[in-house]
Amino acid sequence: MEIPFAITLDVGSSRSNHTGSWRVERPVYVDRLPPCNDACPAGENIQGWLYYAESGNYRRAWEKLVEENPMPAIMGRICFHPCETACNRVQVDEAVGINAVERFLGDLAIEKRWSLPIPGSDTGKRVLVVGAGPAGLSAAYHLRRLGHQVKLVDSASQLGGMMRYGIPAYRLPRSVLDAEIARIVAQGVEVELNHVVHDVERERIDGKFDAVFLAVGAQLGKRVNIPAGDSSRVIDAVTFLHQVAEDDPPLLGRRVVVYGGGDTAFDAARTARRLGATDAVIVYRRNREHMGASGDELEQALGEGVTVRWLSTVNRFEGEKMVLEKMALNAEGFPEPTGEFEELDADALVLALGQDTDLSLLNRAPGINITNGVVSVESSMMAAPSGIFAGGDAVPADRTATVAVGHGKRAAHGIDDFVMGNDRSPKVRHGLATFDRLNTWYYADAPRQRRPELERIRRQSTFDEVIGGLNEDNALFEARRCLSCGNCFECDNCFGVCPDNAVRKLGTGERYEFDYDFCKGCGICVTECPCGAIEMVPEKI
Amino acid sequence: MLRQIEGSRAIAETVALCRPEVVCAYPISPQTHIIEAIGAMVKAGTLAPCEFINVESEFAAMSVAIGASAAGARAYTATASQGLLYMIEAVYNAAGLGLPIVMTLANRAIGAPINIWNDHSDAMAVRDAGWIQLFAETNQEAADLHVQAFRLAEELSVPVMVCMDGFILTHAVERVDILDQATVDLLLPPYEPRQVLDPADPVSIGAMVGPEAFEEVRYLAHLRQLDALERIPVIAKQFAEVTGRASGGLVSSYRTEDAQTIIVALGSVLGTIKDAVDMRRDLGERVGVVGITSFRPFPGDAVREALRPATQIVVLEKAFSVGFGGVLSTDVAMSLQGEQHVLRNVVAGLGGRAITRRSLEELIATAVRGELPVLTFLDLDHEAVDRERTRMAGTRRSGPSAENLLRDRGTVGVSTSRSDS
Amino acid sequence: MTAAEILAVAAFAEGRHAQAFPSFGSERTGAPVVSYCRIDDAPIRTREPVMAPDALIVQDVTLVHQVDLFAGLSHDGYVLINTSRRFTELGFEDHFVDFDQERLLTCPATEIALEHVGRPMPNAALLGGFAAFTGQITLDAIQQAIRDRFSGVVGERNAAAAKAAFEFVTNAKEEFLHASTN
Amino acid sequence: MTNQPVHFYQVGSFAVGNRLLRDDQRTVQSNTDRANSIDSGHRACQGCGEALGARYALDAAMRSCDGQIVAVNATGCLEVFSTPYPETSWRIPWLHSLFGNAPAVATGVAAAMRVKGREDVRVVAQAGDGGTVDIGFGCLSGMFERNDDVLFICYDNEGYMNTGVQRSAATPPAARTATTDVVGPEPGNVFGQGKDLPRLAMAHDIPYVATATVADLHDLEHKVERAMELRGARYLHVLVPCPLGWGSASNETIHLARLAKETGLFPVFEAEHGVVTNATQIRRRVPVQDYLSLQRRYAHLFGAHPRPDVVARIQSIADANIARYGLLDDSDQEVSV
Repeated sequence: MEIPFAITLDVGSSRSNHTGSWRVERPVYVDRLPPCNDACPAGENIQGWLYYAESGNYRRAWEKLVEENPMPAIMGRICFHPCETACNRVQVDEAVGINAVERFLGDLAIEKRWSLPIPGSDTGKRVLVVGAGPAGLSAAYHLRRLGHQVKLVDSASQLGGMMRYGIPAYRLPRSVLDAEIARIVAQGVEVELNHVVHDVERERIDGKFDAVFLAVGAQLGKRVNIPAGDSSRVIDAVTFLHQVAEDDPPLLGRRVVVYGGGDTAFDAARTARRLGATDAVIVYRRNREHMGASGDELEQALGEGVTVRWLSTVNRFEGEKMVLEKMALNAEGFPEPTGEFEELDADALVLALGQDTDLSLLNRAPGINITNGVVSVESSMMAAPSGIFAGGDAVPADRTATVAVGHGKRAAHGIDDFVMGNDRSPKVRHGLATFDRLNTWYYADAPRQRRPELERIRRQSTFDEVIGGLNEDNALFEARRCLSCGNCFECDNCFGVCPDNAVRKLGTGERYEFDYDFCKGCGICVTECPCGAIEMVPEKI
Repeated sequence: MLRQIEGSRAIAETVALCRPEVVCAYPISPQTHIIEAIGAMVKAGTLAPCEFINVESEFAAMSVAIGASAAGARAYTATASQGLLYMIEAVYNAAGLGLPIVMTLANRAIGAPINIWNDHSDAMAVRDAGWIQLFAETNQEAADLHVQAFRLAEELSVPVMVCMDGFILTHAVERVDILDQATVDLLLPPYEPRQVLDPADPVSIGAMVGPEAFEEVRYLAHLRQLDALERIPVIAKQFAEVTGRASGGLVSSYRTEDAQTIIVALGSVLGTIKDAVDMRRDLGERVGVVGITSFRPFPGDAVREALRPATQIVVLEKAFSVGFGGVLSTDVAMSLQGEQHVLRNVVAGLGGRAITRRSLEELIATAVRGELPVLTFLDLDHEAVDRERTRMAGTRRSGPSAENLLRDRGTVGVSTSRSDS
Repeated sequence: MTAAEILAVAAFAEGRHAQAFPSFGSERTGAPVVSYCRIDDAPIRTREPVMAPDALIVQDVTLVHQVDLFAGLSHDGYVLINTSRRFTELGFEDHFVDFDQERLLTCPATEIALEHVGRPMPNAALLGGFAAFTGQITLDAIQQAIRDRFSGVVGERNAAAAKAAFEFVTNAKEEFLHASTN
Repeated sequence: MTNQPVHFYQVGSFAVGNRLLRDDQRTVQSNTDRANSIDSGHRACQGCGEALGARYALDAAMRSCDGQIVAVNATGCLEVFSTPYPETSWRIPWLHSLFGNAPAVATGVAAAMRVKGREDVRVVAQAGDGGTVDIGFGCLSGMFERNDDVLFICYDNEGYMNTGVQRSAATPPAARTATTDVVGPEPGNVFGQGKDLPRLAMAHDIPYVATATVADLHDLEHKVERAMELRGARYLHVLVPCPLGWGSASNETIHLARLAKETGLFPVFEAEHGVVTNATQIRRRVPVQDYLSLQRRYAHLFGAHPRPDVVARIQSIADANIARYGLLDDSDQEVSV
């Protein structure tokens, strides 16, 4: 229609008025490091794989997961999940059940027989990995991905190290362990079992290895000098659990005392119960607040009839009589003797007071530095310039399987740089996605999904797995509880809340971009972004 | 068809023949009979399709008309006096937006003092609103002007106000030839809006226009009114050809050839003036009458032409600008620039004061004798005015003049109210 | 206003020009109302109120002393008053001394209306009487105008009232002539 | 969130959309094909709540009637910033007449559409609070009373912002404007004045009355869609924070609207034929000072000479709303102050 002058206007003509010039600050999209990723010793991109799990694309999620950690079904069971401790959702309701979803993905992968990514093309380099525990397996996997030939040796008759010989089956079923190890071996890892390495340097040279990764773990149970009669049965927890793992359990009798307060102590006590002990008593010199084991572990143990004597030490063990001394915590929280004693009937004493590493195989290796019984390493896990790397319990760090897996990965990359002569510039880490950057209003209230537990009677008698897994529904639910801290998950808020229509939506997976021709810089998008993935920066004027 | 019919009824039936699609109104004397009749026709279904909307105020009435017209419907309403003033903001807006609304104005005085009777103060109050204002001399002309008004409004996209004297015409039962539908359809094609609110072709109507363009917008409105000066005679001519009746146009002249004194006026008073002129002519006085049908746009050239024969012009009007004098006379004076006429101004018939033939004849006689002052208030009760002025000079609190004057007259104050019908 | 309007319509029906209009005001039921009717053979242009009526119809005799009813009435003008009393019984003979006495008449229009219409609406009867009284308009025209204004039974009854009043006034005129010739 | 049963936990029903949601679970605003009834380039202030509210409401209306809409606009900020010659931001047929007559103009448009047999074209009238509760109220009441087929939307920013922040009948107690005492013992608007227009609208027994804010898009769009399902006079009252007039940060606009609802100061509800049919529950209740203290118009209640007594009076207004509309389960009626 031919419209009258000035009083009537053609629609949309205001687009010629570029209000972007009003701006003094401009919004920009950013990516921040989620606290879960930050806390994961294995360096998993947890939020990354949850992102795919949220959409039910479990295959993609699993693939994302195993880029960093080839053993999700195992980690989903035995990891102490520091990711969940760090999770921002704790401040909304409860942490996201990352560990449970990881296990769900791991189990699903085993069930569906998903295979790991094809190894990289052969570099012609050979690497010796000593020790087939979590560190060694992790290293072997990553080395294969990098295209290096790997020989994995272990003194035991089966692969898995402490995962097999230290962790009871009711926490980590052997079928799961075997499946995930087999999958790694299937990557083309040369394996030699029952092989004890006495001299690393010799084997490196003889075997023409370009590098060696030591992941020998801490196999020696610590002993303390407790007066005990000859007839008294005293055994260290490592040995005890190892024998159980090899289906050759020692006879401990009906009344078993376990001395120690770490996870191993609880593993030993709970295993003793399963072996028929009517009384499984943990004696610990400090109190509940100071024990090394996790709260879950304690609850489960108590649930299975294990009892605990807090603030007690074993004074002596004679025949069937064990004498305990009561302790008291001083101002610093350290236990001190009280001189009060009590007797306890016992058939056996299991010592769970920590483990030491046997590093005799390094005696001839040049340039190795051993302090406090562990090998010093650089950030690349290199222990000696000749190409010896070390990780897991053999180096200074928390002695957990997850830390070991992380070591394996880092060492693999260190070895890769070493043998290929790369000079890798350290990766830039994004700033942390802290809770104060979130707008939690937008997250719906969603209670954490609980994993089922095996009923008590069966837990006291069998080695059936205690903790069940999530089913597909609640795994999806749990995955979707993720707040996606610091990284856009395409909730469309910025696209919707802009008063100036100055946000372009680029389609699923493509995120958004700002139209700075019209953005006036009001900052609403920043305030209303649930996950803190936008920030304002001053305009250069 | 020739009928003996009340003026309001004649307007209602003629408006109905113009097929209005939206009619809205708020009652005010003396307009009520018009909208009552249209409302009845819509209810009875004899006027269809048409939406008749009872609104809550004149302001709303004009606003509804604005919306309807902008949406492409032929819109009509009617009002008077205070009602026109109450809607004045919307009256200006309708013109500014160029919406071809037709409104009947049953001319009535404006209070205070409240007064329901006829004069032209209301029409003059919106003189500058941008509406075309046509004045009817008779009910026949009032009826005919409505048909021409719709045609004119829609051709130019300008609203048109048809002014007819309240009560004197609206309530008078007289002879009116009501056109038939076929004739009206011939004279008035369907409404083709110049701009319309249409989802298929969206526009923004009613933008805010700043100093950079406002004057141009106003000037364009002025040019459209000047176009109307061309179109009004053409439309009247077409009307005459089709109906065989002369109605509308810019100005009308009566016995002005050879006239030395010409009386200029608007509306129904022209009839009484013509009678008076005839009487004076019989006495040999050379007087004539010029009626102005189109007050806005003001036909300056046509007026000058019509008045050329005379030496003395007497502008008689039913309104005045307090503190100055005539309104119409000012316009006439402007259009007579360069001419040598003696110009006289007479204010008459305010608030329904009867304008009698006798008073007019005396007025003419005085004028012919050359004794008419520049400004005259016809039949003014000078004694009453003098008494009130003395009273005011005497006491500070002399009370309201209107009541005082009535008391002096001994007249019983008639109870009136704006909304009565 | 109704009476003036019907009279104008009747005149129009007889091919004459007519103009009826009220004394513009805020008419409330019962309030004193004056309305006018002009009848002419030529078009009527004037818009002034009727200052000097040729005929005056008074619907409510009680108003006689309130308003100056007879102002401008010429001495040969007709006066028709709605009352059952005789003109001479109304107490203003003095005012009409120099008037043409045969043009002064009363008619019980309200009673006739009650009888024929059933309601005290004297308009139709007064118009019927006016037709007989002045001869300015025919009874037929009046009755037709009445039927135009009031449809159906009401129209018929009012027409009958007009006829009755027409007859009443005709007789009254004859009586007057009779009396004056004797 | 009773309106949009989205079983989605990451952001649930509170975000504009989400890559994982079905289209019918997303808001209109999350779709790239939304109408953008009011387009970029308008001259509203940074963070203008009214610009946002207008696009939210009209886009939703556009979707629910396949774009067959005519909009009428009263004078005010929205009109001035959207259509300064030679540019308009509107993409829909739009008419501005006067400040006080939008409801009547809309009535006229609706009548025209009806007489032309174009009932498919729906009429929306919009105004700020001044054009609604004050100068436009006569026409609005008439439109309600006639039950004309018009959806009237009031964008309430609680004052005459277009003319420089003067008081309107929608300005809340103690809020400072240019025409309420800005200094002295009792600065700000007085208590006990003002109009509760949603309730006045309900008193007309019109088919639909609802309130909403720019903070809850799902709720607002649901109400527009509900209104569009019905015929006759419908009234939607949308709270739109004004950074200029409220003295708030431009990025706080939506946050403030949310707080207004979560404090109970702005009850969010629906009513049909004069009866409340649904009230949106408060999700995370906050004391009124959390809302007031973010706005300079209330600065006099907190600064050097704080007025806890006045804050308490405002809190009691929130409490009264909560009681009247049942905005909380009785369990947690207490504010955590």
